[in-house]
Amino acid sequence: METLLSLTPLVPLFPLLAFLAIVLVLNPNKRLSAAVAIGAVGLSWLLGWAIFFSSIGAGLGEQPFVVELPWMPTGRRLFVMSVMLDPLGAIMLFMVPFVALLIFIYSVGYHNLGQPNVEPRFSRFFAYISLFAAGMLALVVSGNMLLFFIAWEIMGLCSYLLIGFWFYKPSAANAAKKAFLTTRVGDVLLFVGLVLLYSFTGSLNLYEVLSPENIEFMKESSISVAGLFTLPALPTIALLIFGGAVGKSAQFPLHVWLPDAMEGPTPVSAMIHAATMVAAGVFLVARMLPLFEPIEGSWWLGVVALIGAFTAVFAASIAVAQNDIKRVLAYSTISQLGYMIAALGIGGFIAGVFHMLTHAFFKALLFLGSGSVIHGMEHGVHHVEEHGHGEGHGHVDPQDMWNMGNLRRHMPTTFWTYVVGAFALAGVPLVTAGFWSKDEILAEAFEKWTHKGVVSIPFVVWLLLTVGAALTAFYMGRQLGLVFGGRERTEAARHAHESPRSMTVPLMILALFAIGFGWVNIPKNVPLVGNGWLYTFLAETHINVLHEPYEKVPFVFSVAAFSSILALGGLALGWWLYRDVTGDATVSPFERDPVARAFARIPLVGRPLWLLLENKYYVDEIYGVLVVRPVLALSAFLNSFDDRWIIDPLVDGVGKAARGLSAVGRWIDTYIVDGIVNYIGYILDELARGLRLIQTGRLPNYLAILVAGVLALVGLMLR
Amino acid sequence: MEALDRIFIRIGEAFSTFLAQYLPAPVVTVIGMFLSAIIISTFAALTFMLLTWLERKFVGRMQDRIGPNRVGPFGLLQPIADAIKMFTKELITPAGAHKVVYNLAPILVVAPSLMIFAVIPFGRDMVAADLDVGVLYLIALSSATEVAILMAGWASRNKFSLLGAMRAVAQMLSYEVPLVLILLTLVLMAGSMRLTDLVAVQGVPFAFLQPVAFVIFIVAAAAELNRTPFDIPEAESELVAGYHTEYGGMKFGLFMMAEFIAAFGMAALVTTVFLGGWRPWLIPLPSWLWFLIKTYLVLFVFIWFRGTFPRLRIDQLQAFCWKFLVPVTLLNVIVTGVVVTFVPLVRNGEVVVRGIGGWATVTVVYFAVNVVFALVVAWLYRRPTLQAVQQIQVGQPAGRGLSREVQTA
Amino acid sequence: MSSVPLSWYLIVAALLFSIGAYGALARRNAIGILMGIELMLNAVNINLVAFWRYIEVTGLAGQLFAVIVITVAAAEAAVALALILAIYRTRDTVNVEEIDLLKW
Amino acid sequence: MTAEQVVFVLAAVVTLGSALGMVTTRSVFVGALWMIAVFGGVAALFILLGAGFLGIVQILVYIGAIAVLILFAIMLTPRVMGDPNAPRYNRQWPLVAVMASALASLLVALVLRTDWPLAQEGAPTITGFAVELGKGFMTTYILPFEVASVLLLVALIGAIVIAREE
Repeated sequence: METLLSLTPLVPLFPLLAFLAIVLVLNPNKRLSAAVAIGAVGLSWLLGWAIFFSSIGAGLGEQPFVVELPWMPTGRRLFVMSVMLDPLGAIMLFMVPFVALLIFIYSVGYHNLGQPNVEPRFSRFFAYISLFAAGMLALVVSGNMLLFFIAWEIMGLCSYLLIGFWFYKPSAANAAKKAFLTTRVGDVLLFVGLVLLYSFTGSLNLYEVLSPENIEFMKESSISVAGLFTLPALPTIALLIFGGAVGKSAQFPLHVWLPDAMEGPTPVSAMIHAATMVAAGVFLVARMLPLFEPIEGSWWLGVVALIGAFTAVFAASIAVAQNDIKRVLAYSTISQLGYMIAALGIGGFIAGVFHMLTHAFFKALLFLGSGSVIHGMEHGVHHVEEHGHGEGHGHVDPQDMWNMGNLRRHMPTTFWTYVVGAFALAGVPLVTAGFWSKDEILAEAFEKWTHKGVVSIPFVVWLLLTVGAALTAFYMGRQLGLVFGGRERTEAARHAHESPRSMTVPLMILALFAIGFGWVNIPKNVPLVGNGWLYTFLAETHINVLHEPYEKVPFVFSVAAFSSILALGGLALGWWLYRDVTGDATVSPFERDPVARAFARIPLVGRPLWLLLENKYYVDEIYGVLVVRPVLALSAFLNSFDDRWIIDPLVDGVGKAARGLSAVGRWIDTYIVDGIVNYIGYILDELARGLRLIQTGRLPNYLAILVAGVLALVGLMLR
Repeated sequence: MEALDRIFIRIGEAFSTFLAQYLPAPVVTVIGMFLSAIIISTFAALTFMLLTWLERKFVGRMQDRIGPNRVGPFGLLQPIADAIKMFTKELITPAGAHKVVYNLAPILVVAPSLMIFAVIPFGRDMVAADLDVGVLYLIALSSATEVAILMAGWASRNKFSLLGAMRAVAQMLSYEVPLVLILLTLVLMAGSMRLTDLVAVQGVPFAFLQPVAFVIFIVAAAAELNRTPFDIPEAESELVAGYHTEYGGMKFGLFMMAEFIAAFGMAALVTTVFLGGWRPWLIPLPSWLWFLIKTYLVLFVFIWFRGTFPRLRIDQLQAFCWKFLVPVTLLNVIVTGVVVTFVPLVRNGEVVVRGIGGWATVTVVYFAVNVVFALVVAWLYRRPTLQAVQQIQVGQPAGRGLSREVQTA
Repeated sequence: MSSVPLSWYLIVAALLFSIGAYGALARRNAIGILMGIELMLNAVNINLVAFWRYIEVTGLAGQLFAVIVITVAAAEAAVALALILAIYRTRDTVNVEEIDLLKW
Repeated sequence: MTAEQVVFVLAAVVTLGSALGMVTTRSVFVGALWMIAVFGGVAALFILLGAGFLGIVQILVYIGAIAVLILFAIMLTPRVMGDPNAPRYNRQWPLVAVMASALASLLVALVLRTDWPLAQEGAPTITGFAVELGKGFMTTYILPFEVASVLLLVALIGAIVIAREE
């Protein structure tokens, strides 16, 4: 068993090798690169599950399995890199590779390998997603925050590459840049947090950093910011790290990039922007549990919870007014992430993690479903353009829900799997996984709220989350109605047809998990099926890290009932309102959309209110005004300032000085150096001419000189 | 016999003791020196006169004629007649000649010849100046005569005399080398350059120990003296009378005297070095008598040469010396050096060889080595000598044949 | 000790040396110069032997050095004369002033 | 004035006189003869100094070999010598004369001024020195002896090669 665990560092390695293989060697051969990518992820999936199942009994909670690697000498201490596996990591190892594998298989069909219009950059796509898989898995198994941060960055890079996969589309390119920059803001905050953490604790290994002594030490100590003012250490570090999570999991201030990230191919959105990457933020907060420990003084937990709750409601409200099928799902993801963050904020650590896992499954299902819908719609659009018997008024957007309708007849499997996903998301009671996980969070909030009283944060969180739940159910119902209900509103919809088996099979498997996975953690006090296995499994990390048992929240029948009523009501309302609505994409929303009509009826403020929702509260525009324009102006100014006042004059000046110096050098060289050399030559020449006279050729002269020499010598001796 | 042997010594001593009564010691020694010098020079003059006679008598007899017999019994007074003729002749100096050098030359030629006798041990304890470098002194004197000859040749301002002088000096210079080398071998064996030591060492005359060296020495001595086989300078047919053509009267006489005294000196050297000097051979005659007998024997050989050998050409002469004598004598030095180290005659001053047996073995060893050496040399030079002989018959200069052959050999 | 003091010998040698030097320098005939040089070498020999005789009789160095000087003089004379003859043969003159090709 | 001093003065006069004679004679041949006289005088000085062996070597080598060689050389180069009235000195002889005499006076002054470390032992033994010299050559001074022999060989070969008529 020990040896199996020791293989954890290998898990991220296979996709990485696949990435390298594809990039370096297999690029031209599309089929082979796909096979290699899928094989690699399959391997890590098998290894992941093997590790997960073997870790169940291993009691990793108290003593997480650690593989250390002395990596880099830093000053006196040696920086140790490590790989850690604890129950949280193990459960993630169960979910992440499995979802990745399904999405890999799905994307083979999505990019229609083997059909006429196969994606030209097919193998590159697989290389990117393999790299992403490697990054995510590395993040999961990393024990050292630096390795965590490296994996974090790799995922950021992959999201940029994959969003901008169709880089020839300007919108895709801009979306990729936007995604990268906004997440980058979050990353900077995270990085500062880590640096501070390192400075305080001297190491970045989780099992060392988060020890109680360090927490106590951080609690007392404070950070002086450039000598101006001091900040309490623990809160600043926690909030900075939470900032990274906000950036990556697209919470309220930094959520703008996720909807635009929909420009990328659907499998990408499914994997990155639904299941794995966005979950990383939540995973980070879960990992740094001691920082977010719900002890009495921790006010910053409230901040976390509020942000999470507010994002949930905020995103849900926008999702209601969206027309693009993928954007609805994007905003729903943001709101669900808000749920998780809120759960963690109010101390519901296991509830948050549970919701993250279940959400990964059904959100991946929904995205893949929407992908197959869009795929079908594209066939329909091509069909219409080639045979030319449609109305022919402009290009029909395959992603706009208003162009669809009655697709349940054309795509039955997609329809049914999509329904399962929608029900799980909405939280249809008892059956779906979504119900159990969302209910947990609501129960947590409710239970905390009942303790602390109405005016407390949990109450606000609970209230927002329940409103959010209602809105979620409504927009899912709306989506079902628009896409699958009623009659085909456009010719293209009439010609849409089912996706190939390679796409539908993963949908079915995910559907199974969307339902089945919930049962894993039915609370104990539910009769006959209650087991709470996940509680026991994850509670060990809680004990090990916080060193006090995690009080299990019992199943509250009233809360569950109330939330299920809301879910079913919302779904029914949405389906009923949008089932037989008419008017395709070209009609203005106020004619075609019943809710829009309802808003319009509200005097004066109604119409702008709907437009506000539809345009995402104009957040992008606000940022554009507040952030982008000033920065551009500043750079323009600096550029001109540099050119005219500092750089050019400086450079020119140096140039002139150099030329002047060289002129002086030349003068010295010609007159002094050459002069001296020539003069010496001249002297030697004259000397030689003089000396030549001695060589008369006559022997007597030489002898005379000889004797003269002797004479001189003798004279010398005499003196 | 002893009395007779030491007769001259006793006379000398008596005379000096007589003088000692009247004059202080140093003066006596000086006078003693002068006296011995005078005695030796008169003895030399006498031998000169005897030799001229002997030579003309013997050569005559060899050429089947009687030789001088008119003046006195058997022509014995002939030398005196010549002497008178010499003195009465007018002393003339050629116009072009360099007066000083011309007149100085004859004196300088005679002086060295006379000085030779200072070193030669005539008999037991009868030696004028027993120099430890006796042999070297002799060689030095022989080289001194060359200068005088050059002076004579040059001063007489006569092409023939100049050429004659140069040839004579060239010849003497060349043959001096083998002479010195042979004397070196003998000094090697005797371990000292003092002539008395050489005589003392010769239990067996070196002639028997070094036969090859003895023969070569005699030939080289003949060349050194410009006598017969090598008497090109006075070659009447070519150079009239060589370097002393311009000289007449007593100057010419001096030249003749120098020549004969040098001959006698060389003979004396041969006897002291090769024939055991004054050491008696079996018959116990007085030491100085044995010395004279041996010297005159050697002189007879020289005269014999004059009587029988034809004259050599200058290039044959030089070739013979440089290509045959010098290499052979050099090898002889080396061979003797080796033999002396193994069979030493003298170890730091004392004669090592004891009794008849000792000397017998020594003689046998040296003689054997020498003979083998001679055979080897003969074998080495067989082809060049054959060629040289043919050339001589054909009339080409011997030198060229020999040189090419030696190079290729 | 011999009655003749050392300095006399040295004086004679010095004079001989100077005369030799003059002979070497003044003569026009190459052989004349050579003879001058021989004279100077002889003067050196006198000094050497004088030093041997008056300063270090027991040692050998003085006389031995003189012998070496003599041999060197002989070798030098031989080579010099060979050169002079060769020059004479090619340029028909022994007059030093005419043998002056080695000049600027 | 002891006998020895008399002889010394005699020899010195002979040497210096003939040296002057050598320098002043018009014809080189006579100069050569004067040189021989100088060699004789020097030999006498050697013998006076007790170096008998060296004196004889001096005679043998200088007079016997070098002087003869010089005489030969002079005779082999007759043409220049021919005209006795050719000026025997080059142009610079007055300057050189001054220099030579200056040299002489300086050397003599030097000789008189330095006090030579005279040895105190008795007169050297004239006889037997050749043996020590020979031993010396063969033992302690073997190197100079070998070098001198090599020098002679080289000089011999060199002279022959240079002077050989093709």
